[in-house]
Amino acid sequence: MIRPEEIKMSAEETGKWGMVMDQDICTGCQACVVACAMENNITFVGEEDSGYGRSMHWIRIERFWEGEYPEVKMTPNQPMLCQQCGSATCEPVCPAFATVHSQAEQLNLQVYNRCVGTRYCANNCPYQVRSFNWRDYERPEPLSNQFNPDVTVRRRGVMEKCTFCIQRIHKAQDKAKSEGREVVDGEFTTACAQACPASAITFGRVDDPESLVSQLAKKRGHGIKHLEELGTLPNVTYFKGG
Amino acid sequence: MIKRLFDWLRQPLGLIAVGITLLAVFSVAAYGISLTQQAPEQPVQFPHQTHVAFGIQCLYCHPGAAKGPSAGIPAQAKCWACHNQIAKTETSLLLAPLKQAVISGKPLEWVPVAQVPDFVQFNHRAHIAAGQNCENCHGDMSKQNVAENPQVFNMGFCLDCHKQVAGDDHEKLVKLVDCGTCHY
Amino acid sequence: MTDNFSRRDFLKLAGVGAATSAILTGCGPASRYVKREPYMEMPEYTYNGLSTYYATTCRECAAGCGLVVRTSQGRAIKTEGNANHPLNLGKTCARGQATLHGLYNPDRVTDPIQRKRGNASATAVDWDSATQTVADALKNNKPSEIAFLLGTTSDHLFDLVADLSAQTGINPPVRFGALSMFESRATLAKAAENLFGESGMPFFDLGGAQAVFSFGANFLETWLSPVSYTRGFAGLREALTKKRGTLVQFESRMSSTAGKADEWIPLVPGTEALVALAIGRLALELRGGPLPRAFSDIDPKSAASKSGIKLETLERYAEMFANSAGVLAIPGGAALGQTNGLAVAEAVLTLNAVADNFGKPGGVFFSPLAPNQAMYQRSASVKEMQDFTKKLADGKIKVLFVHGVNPVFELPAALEFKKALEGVEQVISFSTFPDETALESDYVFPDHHSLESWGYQRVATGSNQSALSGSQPVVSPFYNTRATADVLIAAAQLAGGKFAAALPFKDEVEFLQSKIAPLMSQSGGFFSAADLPTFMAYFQQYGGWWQTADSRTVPNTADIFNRSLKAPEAEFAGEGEFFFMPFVSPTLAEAGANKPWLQELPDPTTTVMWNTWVEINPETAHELGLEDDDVVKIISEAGELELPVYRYPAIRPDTIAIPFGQGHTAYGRYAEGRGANPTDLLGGHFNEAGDLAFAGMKVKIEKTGRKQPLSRLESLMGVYGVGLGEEH
Amino acid sequence: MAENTNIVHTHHNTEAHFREKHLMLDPLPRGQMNDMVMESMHTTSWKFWVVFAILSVIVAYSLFYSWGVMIAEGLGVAGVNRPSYWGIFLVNTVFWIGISHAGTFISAILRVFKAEFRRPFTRAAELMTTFGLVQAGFSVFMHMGRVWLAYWLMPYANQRMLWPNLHSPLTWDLLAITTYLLSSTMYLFLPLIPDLAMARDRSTGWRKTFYKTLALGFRGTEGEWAHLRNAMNIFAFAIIPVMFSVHTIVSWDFAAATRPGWNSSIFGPYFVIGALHSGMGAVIMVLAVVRATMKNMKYFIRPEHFDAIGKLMLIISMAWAYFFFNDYMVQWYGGDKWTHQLLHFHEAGPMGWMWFAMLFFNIAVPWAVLWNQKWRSTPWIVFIVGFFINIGMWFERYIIVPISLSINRMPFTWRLYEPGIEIPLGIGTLAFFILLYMGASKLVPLIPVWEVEEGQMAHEFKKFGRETVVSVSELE
Repeated sequence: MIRPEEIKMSAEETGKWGMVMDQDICTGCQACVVACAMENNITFVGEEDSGYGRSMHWIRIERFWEGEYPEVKMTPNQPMLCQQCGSATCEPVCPAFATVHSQAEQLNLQVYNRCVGTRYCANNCPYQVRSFNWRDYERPEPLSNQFNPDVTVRRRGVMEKCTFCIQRIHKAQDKAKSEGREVVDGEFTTACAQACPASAITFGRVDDPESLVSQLAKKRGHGIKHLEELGTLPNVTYFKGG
Repeated sequence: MIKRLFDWLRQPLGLIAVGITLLAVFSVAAYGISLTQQAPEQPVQFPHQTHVAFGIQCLYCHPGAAKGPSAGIPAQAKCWACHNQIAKTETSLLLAPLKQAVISGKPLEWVPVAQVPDFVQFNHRAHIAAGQNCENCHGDMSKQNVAENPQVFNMGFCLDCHKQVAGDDHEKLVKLVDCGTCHY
Repeated sequence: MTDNFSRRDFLKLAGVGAATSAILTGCGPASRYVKREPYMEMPEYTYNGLSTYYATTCRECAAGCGLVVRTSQGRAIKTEGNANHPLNLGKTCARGQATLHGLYNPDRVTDPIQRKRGNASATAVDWDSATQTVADALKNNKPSEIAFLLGTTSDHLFDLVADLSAQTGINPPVRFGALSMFESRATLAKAAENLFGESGMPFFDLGGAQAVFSFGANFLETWLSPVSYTRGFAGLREALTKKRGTLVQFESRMSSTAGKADEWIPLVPGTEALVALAIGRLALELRGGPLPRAFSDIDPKSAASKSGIKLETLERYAEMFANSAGVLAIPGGAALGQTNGLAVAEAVLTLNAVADNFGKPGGVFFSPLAPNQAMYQRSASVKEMQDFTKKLADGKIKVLFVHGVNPVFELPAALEFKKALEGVEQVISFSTFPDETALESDYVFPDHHSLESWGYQRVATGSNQSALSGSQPVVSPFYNTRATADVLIAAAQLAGGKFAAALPFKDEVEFLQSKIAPLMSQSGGFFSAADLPTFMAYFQQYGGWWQTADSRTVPNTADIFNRSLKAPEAEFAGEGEFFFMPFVSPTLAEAGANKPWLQELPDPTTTVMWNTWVEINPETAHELGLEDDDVVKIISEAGELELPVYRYPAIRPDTIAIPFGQGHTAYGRYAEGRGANPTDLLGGHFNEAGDLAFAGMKVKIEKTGRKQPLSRLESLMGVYGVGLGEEH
Repeated sequence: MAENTNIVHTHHNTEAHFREKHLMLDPLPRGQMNDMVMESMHTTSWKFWVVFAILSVIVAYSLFYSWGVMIAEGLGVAGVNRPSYWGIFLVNTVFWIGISHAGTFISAILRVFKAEFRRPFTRAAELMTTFGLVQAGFSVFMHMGRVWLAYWLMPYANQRMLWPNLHSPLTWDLLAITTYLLSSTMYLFLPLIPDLAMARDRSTGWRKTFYKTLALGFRGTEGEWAHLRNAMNIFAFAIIPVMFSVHTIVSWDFAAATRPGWNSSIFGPYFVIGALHSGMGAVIMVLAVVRATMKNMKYFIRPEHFDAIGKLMLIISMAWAYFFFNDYMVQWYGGDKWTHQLLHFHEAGPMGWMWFAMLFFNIAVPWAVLWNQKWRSTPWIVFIVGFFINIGMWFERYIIVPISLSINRMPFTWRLYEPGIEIPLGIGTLAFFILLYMGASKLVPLIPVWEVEEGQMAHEFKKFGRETVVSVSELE
């Protein structure tokens, strides 16, 4: 009989990069969503497609309703993005190894150029955070001048998702290496965390007990990891607060 | 009528004619496709050889290689700094486009030689810092006139070297063959 | 100094390279046709492939947040918050992030143009003749016949025009912005003046508070300075260092702010003053002692019944005011945008006196004035705009210059601004974008986009520190545009005489320096320098100048309890059974609709994208036989609109709400012909402070029988259970 | 030669009556039978060409042009979205693989069990397998976002250290379907050889060349027959596990995913039986059409065959109902809240009608009709039943794929699926299937004449006193 702790131990990942979401202070202002789109060259899809579940947001803010008027309440805003699972369900199902686990960074990679577009990963993602390039969405000149040269521009038929701003991770590591030091906690952060006016998103090393994410997680007590019961070992912790 | 045509085509001469026609169509198509794959000509037949022979270091003109992802093409001002002191600049046919560009203030349009696809995030700095020399990838410029790639920069080329460099160091190998190291 | 700028020539190059080929080919193989243009002269701090960062100021609203823009090879790639900036501390809102979609918008005005008013096609003119046109307009008209209508951003341009007007006698510049209309800034300022004897922008210290009672102030979305108030809200909730603070929101429709509140009180519109006074009286009664004059007239019981709030609830709140520290009451937004708005503002501000929080952590302050500001200035109230519009209509103005504002779109339909323009001989717009007002102008002399511009913005509120936020170009102008300040300076020189004397500058940068130079002698600054070039360099590098010390002031509340406070009934204009509640779309606001990524942003409360909707309580919708996406006609006394229904669970059954932000008839491909503009329903009714009673209307609803599906991010099935079938 | 003797009680049946009823007891001279088959191949009415032309246009537009549009524009022209990332493409893939199952089932299983009624229609069924798989291939390739890179799913040597992911059910699927396509094509071809040789000997012109090439020089010597029998036996036995595995693996595409409603251990057999259900329905439809439209076919395909297949269909329908109930029961009883939500959505959601229609078509219709021998022997009735079953089974796949995908563990993303270009594309595959079949009916003998002849040789009447009995000889 294997006990759950053992499963966790035997799963190869303890996580490296992680995020803490403070739902109590998330105001749902959508700054993270645009910041992410601008940083990662995410395309907009227009009214019809966005209303048909084809919007490409890598991060979305979920809110539900509780109760009936006048006792109605908005549930705490829940920013939902790729949870960078330690044992991701998207990874094994890709026939082309286009979504693979990065051994070096402990992230779920999406290798755009290897993707053939079977969309199995998206079906199998319990968080439904993958977006597919349904078309070559037009970004007329000169809008394309804004593209971030560090991030590949995707075309039709390719799956994409939140990368935890891996380009920023690489850049910070490269910089640190060129200066002969380690990356310092807080030296860089993801686009969403950087923009968040309420500082509801914190990003950092979860394997470093001294980092801000680890400290926050410790201080706030038990956070929720969504759908943890599936054994996905997500690396994003949510605090409902209140 | 058509039957006669078919009959004619069936005889050896006809078969040869058909063959030649097919070959011609195929060649034209192949040539057309190959045209799309050919790089345009460089605006200046830049002699790397000569510059290297003068003892100019690669990093003098391409300093970005040591600092960041892109090695860069030197600004025209950099070319001109030396060339306006060289008498030959006035007369050389080869250098006319440079002179023209400097006078008109229009940049020369160089054609990139060493290219990786845009889904590859390549960083020169890391490679130079790891002790790689320019010629390991770009070939010996002291023997080249107009730069040409000594090899195709495909994933096999990258990986071969990465694996070799990593050797038995598992941690290094993990980093160097990780998809996310180059593709994001 | 503009020479200086062109000498940087960081933009001479087309930053082609791998990035552009990435754009062209996407994930496909790299094209073999890529060409690379080198810099003519490499700026010394630039390396290919490495980014350069420039500090500047966001102009998407008037708050004045500091930005740091990442540029790569002459292209602006990403806006980030300026971490040093005292207002936003490195953070940005969605609109600030999307400012690049304005810069690289495919529908900018690319050249100075001349057009027949209302005609989309136009002929390009060159800048020399454009400058001549402006010079002629200045020279050939009487000063009293020249007017400037400016927006709420670009304080330096306002200063320039104000100087020009002061010295030449042309009409003082009028400033307006739809946001300030929906914020009811004039009312807030007037109330402060009435109560404290001093005009100014109150500062509400959310972060230090333990309990916040907000009467209509939607400070998490658009009110005054959303980024800094969001930070304040996070401080209120910060449970690590102190007890988690509570937020109570009084408003008829649940905004994002109300959604985050612990208690949302959908009170009867117009009864905010009653409620505030009732809470105050109950609190004072709990404390004992004599009842001051301000609270002597109010009857809590009748206030409770009129507002539809239980008396026990009011008593509970009163207890918080009476017994705990750090209780804060904020008036704002729709609560003030009613005929009794001034009374509401005064009542709520006075409630803070009950909590005795003035000048204390979690209390009310006056926002510090910006370093180069002598007194508090506010933009025009709609009443003042009505007077201005009347002047235009009566032909008293021969030349109208418009910059930074889009009055045809933003002003209430009842003011008939577009019609008033017919009374003006010459309308010259400096708009960067082909907006509705530019369409109704004779000339459009496009200004640079804010990221291509010099300037400064005074931080009006939201920061403890007195701050002047600086702008500098982060990229060279993409099109044949010219800074309006430069155009005016050049035109003034051409016009000669007093005009030339009023603006004796070489260019915009010299003017800026003249305005910034006095700061060098001020102490307590974030940096100082002995000479102007060094000071300017720092100013550009850090994105402005601010004092390090807390320079908020404490309002004089000596007399506050001795005023007689009334709570007049709010009047509602028009016939109809529904209160009308227009609110500003937090993602689009007045000028965001042309940015495609803002269009694609789900509205924080409804998750609707790319469109306008009307929010109706599901019960009401059921009674009216309305479903989601049914198009209804909303009829007010001033006009009518057709909109699809959004059954919004958190709105009073007798209220409907429409977001402001869409409904453009011009303004580029992403904005044009999309949604509807609620200002088309707004009449011309004002409160005592001259602010528009935008929430003081009643409207009718008619079915049209048509359907128009709204694009929502949320799932109707998953969130509302629509179409999931009967429950087990 | 061992002898099986079946005693048939002949109260009022005469020998003539037997002959009329049973093909095996109604032998014709070999030459005549061969000629009849050749004639059925050669006799082509103008109606055939009209239908052929219409179908060709449909295929050209609906399949190839539409697909071209989709490749150029992206999958946005289809109805797939978040969360229904898979749509009718996968429905059609499973459907066509299902159709292809009956061919093998009828041919191989009945051959192994020596069921005599199989003889005239094994070929017709096997052709369905191959052509059905072709459509399945089309459907699955259409589904891919970047179909021009489909070869990446094949293991081939490269210097990038990259192989297909053997952990992915899609890779298993690809391998299984490829294996099945190859083996079923071989299994179609082997029994075809003697008939091709027969056709070769009776043809002229290009047809002669065609058959000559394909017949591989078969002359009918004792040795050739022995080898052929051996090969056919091996294939008949080997292809049965392949067939079962293929649809089981197809089911794993769903069952191996961590989705409510999909993650079910009974999906393997449930899919296999579902495949047989629709496949049998398709076989009976094809037989009814072939019998009605092609010359001389009323001799070869008789009500007894519809009767026999009808019985099989009834049994399979019952088996399907059993598996359906089993799957439903376990999920309903033991499932989590998401599974419950999904099951509820199946029945009461906006597409609930489809769920009930599926049960009606798959269970109620066959059970109500096929118990009656007279009805199940009537070609047009069983044609309709087969048609209904195919609709029902298509619905079943539609419920499993896009409808089940609408519900997941993130209610914020639930959304319905509305097909777009999938509809013309789906019609295109259907038209292409029919087109291929029509083409084949003119090129290869639809009736395996040698098998019929072999069967007829084995059957004979015997008299036990006044009783007429039929005896069947064991041929091998």
